[in-house]
Amino acid sequence: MIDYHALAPELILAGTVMAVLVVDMLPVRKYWTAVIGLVGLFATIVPILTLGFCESLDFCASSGVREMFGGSYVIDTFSLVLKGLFIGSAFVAVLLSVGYLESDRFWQGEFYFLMLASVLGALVMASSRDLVTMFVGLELVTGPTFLMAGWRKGEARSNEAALKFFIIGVLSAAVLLFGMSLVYGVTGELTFTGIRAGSVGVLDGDLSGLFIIGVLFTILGFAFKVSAVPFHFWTPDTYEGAPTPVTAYLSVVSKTAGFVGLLAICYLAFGEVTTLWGTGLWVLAALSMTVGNLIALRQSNVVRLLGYSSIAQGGFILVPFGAAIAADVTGADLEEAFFATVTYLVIYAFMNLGAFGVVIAVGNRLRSGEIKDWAGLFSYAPGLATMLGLFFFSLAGIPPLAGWFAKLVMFRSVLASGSGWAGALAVIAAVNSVIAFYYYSKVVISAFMEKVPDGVPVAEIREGRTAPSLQFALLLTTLGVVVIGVYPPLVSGLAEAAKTFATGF
Amino acid sequence: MILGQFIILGAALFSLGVYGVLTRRNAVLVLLSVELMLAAVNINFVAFDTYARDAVAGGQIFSLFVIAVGAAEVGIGLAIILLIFRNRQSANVDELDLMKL
Amino acid sequence: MEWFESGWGLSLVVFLPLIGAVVLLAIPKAEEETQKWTALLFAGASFVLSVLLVFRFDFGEAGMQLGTNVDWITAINSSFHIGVDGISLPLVVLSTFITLLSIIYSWEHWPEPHNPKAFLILILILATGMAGTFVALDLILFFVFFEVVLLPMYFMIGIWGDRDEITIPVFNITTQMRLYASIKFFLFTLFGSAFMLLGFLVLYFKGGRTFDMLELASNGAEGLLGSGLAVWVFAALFLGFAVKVPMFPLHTWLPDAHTAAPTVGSVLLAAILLKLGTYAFVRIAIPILPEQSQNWAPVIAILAVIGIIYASLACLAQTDMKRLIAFSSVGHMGFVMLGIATMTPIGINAAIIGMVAHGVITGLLFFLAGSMSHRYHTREMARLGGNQTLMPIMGAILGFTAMASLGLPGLAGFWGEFMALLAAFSPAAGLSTTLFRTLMVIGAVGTVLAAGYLLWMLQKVNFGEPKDEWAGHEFHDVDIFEKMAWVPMIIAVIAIGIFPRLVFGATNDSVIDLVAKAFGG
Amino acid sequence: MLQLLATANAALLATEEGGHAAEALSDGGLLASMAWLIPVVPMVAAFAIVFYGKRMPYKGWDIAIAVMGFEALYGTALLLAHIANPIAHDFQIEIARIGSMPIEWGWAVDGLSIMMYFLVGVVGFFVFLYAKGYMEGDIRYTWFFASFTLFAGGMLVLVSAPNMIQLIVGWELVGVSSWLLIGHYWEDHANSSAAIKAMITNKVADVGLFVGAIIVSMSVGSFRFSDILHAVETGAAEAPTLARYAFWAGLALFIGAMGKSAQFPLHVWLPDAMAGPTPVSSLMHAATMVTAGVFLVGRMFPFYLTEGFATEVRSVIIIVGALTLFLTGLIALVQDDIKKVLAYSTLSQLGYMTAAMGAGAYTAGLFHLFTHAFFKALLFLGAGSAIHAVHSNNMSDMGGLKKDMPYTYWTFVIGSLALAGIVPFAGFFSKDEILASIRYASGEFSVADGGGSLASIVLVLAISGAFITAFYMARTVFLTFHGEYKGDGHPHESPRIMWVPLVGLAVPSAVIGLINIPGATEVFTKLVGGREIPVLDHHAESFDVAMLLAGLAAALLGIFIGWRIWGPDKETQPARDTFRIPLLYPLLENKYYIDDFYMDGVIRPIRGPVARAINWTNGYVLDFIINGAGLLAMSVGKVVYWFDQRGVDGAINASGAVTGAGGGMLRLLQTGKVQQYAILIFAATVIMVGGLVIWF
Repeated sequence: MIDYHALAPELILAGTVMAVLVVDMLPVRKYWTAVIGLVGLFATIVPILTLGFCESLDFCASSGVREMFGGSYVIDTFSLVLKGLFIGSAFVAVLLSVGYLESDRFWQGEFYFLMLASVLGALVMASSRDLVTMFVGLELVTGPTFLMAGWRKGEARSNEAALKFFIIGVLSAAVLLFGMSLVYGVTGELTFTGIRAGSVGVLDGDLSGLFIIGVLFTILGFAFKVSAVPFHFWTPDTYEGAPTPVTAYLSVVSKTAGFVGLLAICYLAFGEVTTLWGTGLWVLAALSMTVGNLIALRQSNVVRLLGYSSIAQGGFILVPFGAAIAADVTGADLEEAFFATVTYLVIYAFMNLGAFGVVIAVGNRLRSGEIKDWAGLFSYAPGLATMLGLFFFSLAGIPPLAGWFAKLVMFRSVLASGSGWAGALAVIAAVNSVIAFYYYSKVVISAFMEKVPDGVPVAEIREGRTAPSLQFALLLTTLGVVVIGVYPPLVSGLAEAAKTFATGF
Repeated sequence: MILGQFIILGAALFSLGVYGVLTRRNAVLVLLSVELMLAAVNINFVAFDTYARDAVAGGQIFSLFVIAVGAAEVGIGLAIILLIFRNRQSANVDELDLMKL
Repeated sequence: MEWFESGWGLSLVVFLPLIGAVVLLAIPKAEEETQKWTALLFAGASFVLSVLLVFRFDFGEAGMQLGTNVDWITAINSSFHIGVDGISLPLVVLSTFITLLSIIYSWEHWPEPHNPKAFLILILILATGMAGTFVALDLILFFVFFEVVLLPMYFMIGIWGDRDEITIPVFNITTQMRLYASIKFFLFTLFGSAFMLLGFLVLYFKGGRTFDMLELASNGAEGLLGSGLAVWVFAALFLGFAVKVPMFPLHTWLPDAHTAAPTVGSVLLAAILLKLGTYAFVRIAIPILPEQSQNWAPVIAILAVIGIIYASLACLAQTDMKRLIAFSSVGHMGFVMLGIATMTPIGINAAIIGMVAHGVITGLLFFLAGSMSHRYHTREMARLGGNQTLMPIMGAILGFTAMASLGLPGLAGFWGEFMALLAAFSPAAGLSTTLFRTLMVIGAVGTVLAAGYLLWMLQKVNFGEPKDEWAGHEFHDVDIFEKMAWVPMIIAVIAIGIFPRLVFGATNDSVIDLVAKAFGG
Repeated sequence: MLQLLATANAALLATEEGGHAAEALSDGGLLASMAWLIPVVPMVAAFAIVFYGKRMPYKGWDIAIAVMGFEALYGTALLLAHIANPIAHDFQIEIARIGSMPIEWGWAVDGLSIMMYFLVGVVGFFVFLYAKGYMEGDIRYTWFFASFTLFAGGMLVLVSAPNMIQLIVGWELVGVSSWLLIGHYWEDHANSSAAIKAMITNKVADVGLFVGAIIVSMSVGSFRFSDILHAVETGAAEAPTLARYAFWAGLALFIGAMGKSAQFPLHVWLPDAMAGPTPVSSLMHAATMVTAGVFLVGRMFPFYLTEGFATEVRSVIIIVGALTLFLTGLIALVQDDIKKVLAYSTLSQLGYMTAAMGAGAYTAGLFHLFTHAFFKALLFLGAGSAIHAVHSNNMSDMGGLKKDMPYTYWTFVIGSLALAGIVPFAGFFSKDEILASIRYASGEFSVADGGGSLASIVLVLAISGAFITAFYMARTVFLTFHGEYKGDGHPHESPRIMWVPLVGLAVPSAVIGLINIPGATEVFTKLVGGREIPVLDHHAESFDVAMLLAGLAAALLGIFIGWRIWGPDKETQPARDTFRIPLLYPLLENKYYIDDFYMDGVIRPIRGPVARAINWTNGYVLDFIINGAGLLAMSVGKVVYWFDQRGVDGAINASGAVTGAGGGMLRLLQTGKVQQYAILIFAATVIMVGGLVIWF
C-alpha cells in the first residue's frame, strides 16, 4: 500500500512541475511560472512539516519511520530535514533566478520546470534506499542542470560550461553504474539493507576484487557530484560559465544531494566495509580543503573564487565522516558526525546562496565579476557591500555569523572520535580555515577598503535597483546567517533530529 | 552459465567506452562512447541477475532504467552539442578552453 | 532589583551596545547628530549599568555573581552562562568605560573616510564582544565573544586606518599600511583561535562533556584528560591566548595593527582587546589546567621577560610615536604575563591591576598620539619637538601619561609591574625559584629601559624648540571632547595609583579562591 | 680582594657594641597622629598650584611658601616634642590587600623621620623663600613652584614611609620631580638630556631598590619596616629566609641608595643636575633627594648591623663611600663652574656619610647629613646669588665680589668653613665623628688581624678628603670673592628676599654642630636613636683627639695651601688656576672618563645598534617568517592552480615525449581539455582501486 501522506512532498512538487509547464504554455506573463513554482515549493513544505511533527497532530495516521516499496523508499527525520533543506534552498534559488532571467530575456518557463524537476530528484534521493531509486534520483537531479548550465545559449562560455559539465556528468554516471552493477553482482541485492547484509565477509572472499572496484566506482560517482578533489575539475569552469543563479543552485542543491546520496550509500549499503572507503573519505576531505583553498587564493574572479571555495567547503563537510571512519567510530559518536554534516549543509546553504545572491546583485550592476572591479563597493552600495561581508565572513567561519557554528560542530565531531587521525584532520581543517579567511577577505578588502576604480558609473549604479525577488532572497539568507549565528539552536534542533540516522549503525 | 565471460565482455566494452571518451575529439563520438559504457553496465546487470536468479529480477529492471535514462541523456547531450555547433561551427571538445588559466 | 541581579543586569551591560548598533543601522546616514547621541546613549547606559553592577556586587564573596545560566545550544551542551567575579568585574567596567570615552572622543574626531554611522556601529559591536568575553563562563560563548571583536576591529583598521604606503622587508611588496595591518591582525588571531577552539573541544570531550568553565574546573578536567593529552590542549589554548596578548614571538601583528589603526581603534585594541588573552589565561588556563599551567609557567615567564626586554629595546629604535607606544604595550603585557606565570595570588592580582592600568594608560597614550598626529599630520618624532610650547596642555598630559606608563609609583602603572616582580620572587610551589628570581631581576632592568624610551620620546616630542616647519601654524590645544574623554582616564590613573583597593579590593578574594581551587591551597 | 672584604667584615662586626639604652618611647599624641599632614599637604598643594597658582597674588609662590612654612613649623614642633619625650610610632592605613599581604599608606613618627621632617621643612623653607627672588620673571614661574613643591612633597612621602611601598613611591616621586626641575629649561636640549640622565641613572639604581625591597618584604611577608626590623631583631634563626638572602637584599638596597645618594660609580647624574635652577640644586643637594640613599641605609640600619644579616655588605658600603669621597673631591678641584664645584663637593660629602654608615656609625653618618644640609644649601644659595649678580656660572667670570656682595660673601665663608670642618662650625663636629668612627672600625680591625688594611686605607682617604675639601673650598672662595672682577657689568648684592635666607641658613651652619658634642651634648644622638627598634651603633663617648687633630690639621693645611696659591696675589689668580698637572688633570677634567664610558660604552650602543638590531629582527626575522608563510601559501596556491589547469597537459606531453616513438599513443592523447579532466579522474580512480586491491 502506498502511504500518500509520506509521498505528499514529492507528489505536490511533481504536480508543480506539471503546472509550471502548463502555465508556460498559457498566454500570461512568464514570471507567473516562477510564482507557481514558488507557491508549489511553499506547498511542498506543508506535508514535510506535518510529517515531521506527526506525533503532535491528530490526523496523522502513524508516526515514526515510514517505509515503502519493500524498504526502498523511506521517510524518516533525516530525509525530512534534508527535504526541507532542498525545498528551502530551491525556493531561494528560484528567487535568485527571477530577476536574472527577466533582465536577460531568457526562456523562463522551461527553466523553472527544469529546476523544479531537479529538486524533485533531490527529494527522491533523500528517501531512496536502493540503488535503482538512488540512481534515478541522481539522474533527475543532474540531467536538468546540464541544460540549465548552458542557458545563456548565445554565449560561448555558457555553452562550454554545459558541455563540460555534461560530458563529465555522463561519464561519471557511467562509472557509477558500472560500480553499482558490480556491487549488485557480488551481493545479489539492490536494496541498501540487502547489500549490507550481503557484503559481510565479502572482502575475504574470491570476489573481493570485483567488490572493491564496485564500491569505489560507486563512491567516485558521488565524489564527482560533490566535486571533491581530485574529482573537481569541471567545477570552476562550469561555475564560471553557467548563469550565476544556476551556479548557486549547483553549488547548493545539487551538491547537497550528492552528499546525501554519498552518506546514505556509504552508511547503509557499505556499512560493513568501512575500511574500504573510510580512509578514502579522509583523503578526499583533506585534499578538497587544502587544494580548494590554495587555488582559491589565486582567483581574481568572484564566481570562480566561490567555485573553489565551494570545493573547499565540500572538504569541510566531508571532514566529520573522514575523521569518524578513519577513527573507526560507531554508535553515538557517529551521531556527532551526522549532526555535524547536516548542520553544516543547512548553514552552508544559507551562506552560499546568500553569497551568490550578492554576486548576482552586484554583477547585475557592475557587469563584472572581477574582484578588482568591485573595489569601493561599500562607498556606493553600502547595503550590498555589508551583505557581501556578512556572507563571505560567514563562509570563513567568523562568529557571530552562522558559519562559525558549522565549523564548530565540524571540529566537534572530529574531536569526538578522539583518535590521532581525526586530530590530524582537525589540524588540517584549522589551518585551512585560516587560509580560507585570506581569500574571502580579499573580496571584502576590495569592496570596503579600496578606492573606486576609474570609469565605474557610480551614480548610475547607486540609482540601480535590485529586483524585489532578489531582495527577498537576500533578506532571507541574511536573516538566516545572522540569526542562526547568534542562536544556533535553530539549526542544531533540525540536525539533532536528523542524526538518529546513525543509530544502529 | 559462465559468468566470467560476461564480466570480461562487460569490462571490455566499458574500457572501449572509456578509451573512446578519452580520445575522440568530436563530441558526438564522445557521447556514443558513453553509450558504449552504459551498454557494458547493462550486460553486467543482466548477467548478474541471471546468474544469481534474482527473484525480483532487480538487475533486469535496473538495466531498463539505465536504457531509459541513457536515452534521456543522449537527448540532453545532443541538444547541447547542437547548441555549440550552431555557435561555433564545430563540435570538437578540445577547443573548449575559454576558462583556462 | 531582583531582575538586575539575576543576570539581566549583566546581560544588558553586554548587549545594550549591540542593540544600539542595530538601532543605528536604522538611522539614515545623513543624521549624524542622532547617530552620535544614540551611540552615546547606549554606550553610556552600558557603562552606568556596569557601575551599578559594582554596587550590587558582594565583595565578600569569591564566586560568580550577578550571572545567569540558561540554555543556549543544547545540542552541544553549551549554555548562555554568564557571571562576574572579582577578576572579571574590573575588566568589565574597564571595557564599558573605555568604550564610552571612545565615543565621546570620536564626537569631533572622525578619521577619514568619515562615515560616523559605520564607525559607531563597529565600536558598539566591539563593546559587546569585549564585555561579553569578560563575563562568559561557557567556553563556546567565550569563543564567540572572543571572535566577535575581530571583525569590527578588522574593518576599523582596514577602512579608517593609515593610508601610508609601506614596503614589506625582504619581499619588497608595497602595500598600504592599513591593508597589511588589518589582514595580519586577523590572520594571526584567527590562527590562534582556531587552535584554541580545538583545545576547547578536546576539553569538552575528554573533560566531562561540558563547556562550562566552572564545571570543567571542579570536575578536574585535567585529570580526566591525562597528562599526554593535556600538554597538547594547553599548547592549543596557549597559542590562542598568547597571540591575543600578544606574547613574544607572536607579537608582530601588534605594532602594525596599532600603528595603522585609527585613534579609537588603537585605543580599544590596546586598552581592551589585549586583555582578552591575559584574562583567558587567568580564567580558563589556570583553573582548568592547573598542572599544565604550572609545567608551562617557566616557558611563559621566560617569554614574558624576553618580551619585556625585547619590546623595550625595539621601542628605542622607533621613530614613529604610535609604533613606539605599540611596542611598549608588548613590554607591559610581558609584566602581566610574568605575574600570571608565577601562579600565585600576588602575581595574578598584579596581572589584573596591570591589565586595568595598561588599559587606561596606554589607551590614553594612543588618544594623545592620535590627537597629535591629527594636528601635525605626522607621527615622526623627529619632526615633532617643542610640542610643550605649541600645545602646553597636550604636552603636559603626554608627560603625565608617559610617567604613568613607565610605572611611576603612586600612579596606576606601578602596581602591576612592581607586584609582578614581587610575585616572581616566590612563585608557586613547584616552580623554580632560581629561574623566577633571575627573571625578576631582568624584568626590573626592563623598567629602566622603559624609562629610557619614554623619556627620550618626551624629549623628542615635547621638549626643545618647535621645528621651523611649524612656524606660523596655529595649533589648537586640547579641545572639549578630548578633555571629556581624557580627564576621567587621568583621574582613574591617579585614583588607582593612590588607592589600589579600587582594583585589588575586588580581585584579591577571587584570586585567592581561584589559586586555592587550582592548586589546592 | 675577597679576603680583604672578609677580614674587613670581621673588623667591622666588632664595632657592633655599645648603643643606647632603650628609653621609654611615647606614641606622640595628637602631634604624631596628625603628622600625615606633612606628606599630604605639599602633594595637594602641588596640584593646587598647577590649577590655581596663576590666580594667586604671587602666582603660586604664596601657596608654596605657606606649605613650607607649615612644614618647618610642624617639623620643629615634632623635633622639640621628640627631644622632650622620644616619640616612635607608626601609623598605617590599609589601602589594599594582595594575597595575604596588606599594602598600606602611613606615616612614621620616630627619631629618624622627625629629623628629616625638620631638615626638609627648615632648609626647604629658606630655599623657597630665596627662590622667589631668584626665579622672578621666569617663564614658568608657577609651574616651577608646583614641581618644586612636589619635589619637597615627594621627599616627605619618602621619609614618612613606614613601609617599603611608600618608600618606593616617595623615592620615585622625588626622582620624577627632579626630572621636571632639572629639565626646567627644556627648550635647551642639554638640559632635558641632563634631566633624563638623572632619571635613568636613578632608574638603574632603582633596580637594586626594587629587588632589595622585594627580597626583604617577601622574606618577611610584610612591607612594614617595623615588621622587617623586628624580624631582624629576633635574629637570624627566627627569620631564616631573610637571613639567607640578606647579603643580596642588603647589597641591592644599597645599590638603590647609591643612585639617589649619587655614590661612585652612579654619581654621574648629580653634577649634570646643575642644569636646573639654583634653588633646585640647593634643595636637591642638601635636604632632599641625595639624602634619600643615606636615609634608606639609616632606616634599614639594624639589618646591616645585626649579626647573621647583611653585615657583609657594610664592607662594600664603606669602600664605595671612601672611593666617592676621595675621587669626586679631586674632580671638584678642576671645575670652573661654581655650581659644579659645589656639586662635586656634595658627592664627596655624601661619600663621608656613606662611609660612616658602612663603618657602622649610624649617628655620625646622619649627623653629617644633618649639618651638611644646612651649609650646603647655604653654599648653593650663595653661589646662586653670585650667579644672579654675574649672569654666569663660571668662576673665571667672577672674582672680587666680596666688596659688592657682603651678605653673600660672609655667609658663603661661613658655609665654606663649615664644609671644610673648621672648629667650631657645624661640619667640624660631624666630620670629626665620622673620622672617629672609621678609626674605631680600623682600630678594631688591626687588632683582629694583621693582614688587611682596608679600614686604615679608608681612614687615610677620609683624612685626605678633608684636606681636599678645604683646598677646593679655599680655591672657590678666593676665585669668586677675592681678586679682580673678570665678568661683564657691575655686580650688585641680591635683593633682600635672597640674602635673608642666606643669613637664616648661616646661623645653623655655624652653630648646629654644637648639639652633638661627644660626651657633652648628645641631643642628636638621642634624636635619631629614638626609634622603635633600637639601633645599636657605635657612638663615641668622647672626642677622639687624634682624629680631631688630624682632621683639623688637614683642613687648615688645605686652606693654607689654597690661600698660598690663590690668595695673596690678586691679579695672577686666573693664571694659577689654569695650571695643569699632566696626566692627572685630563683625568679629572674628564671625570675619570666614566661619563664617556656610560655614554659611548652603554647608552649609545643600546639606543643605537642594539635597539636597531632588535627592530631589524622584528621586521626581517619574525615578520619574515610570518610574511614568508603567507607568501609561501600563495605560491603553493599558484603551483597547485597551474597544475590544476595546465599540469595535465604537461604531464601528458611529457609522457608523450618519453614515448615519442609510439606516435599513435601520442596522437591519441593529444585530446581536448574535457578529456584531460576525465583522464585525471580515471587516473585517480585507478590509483585508488589498484592500491586497495593490492592491500586486500
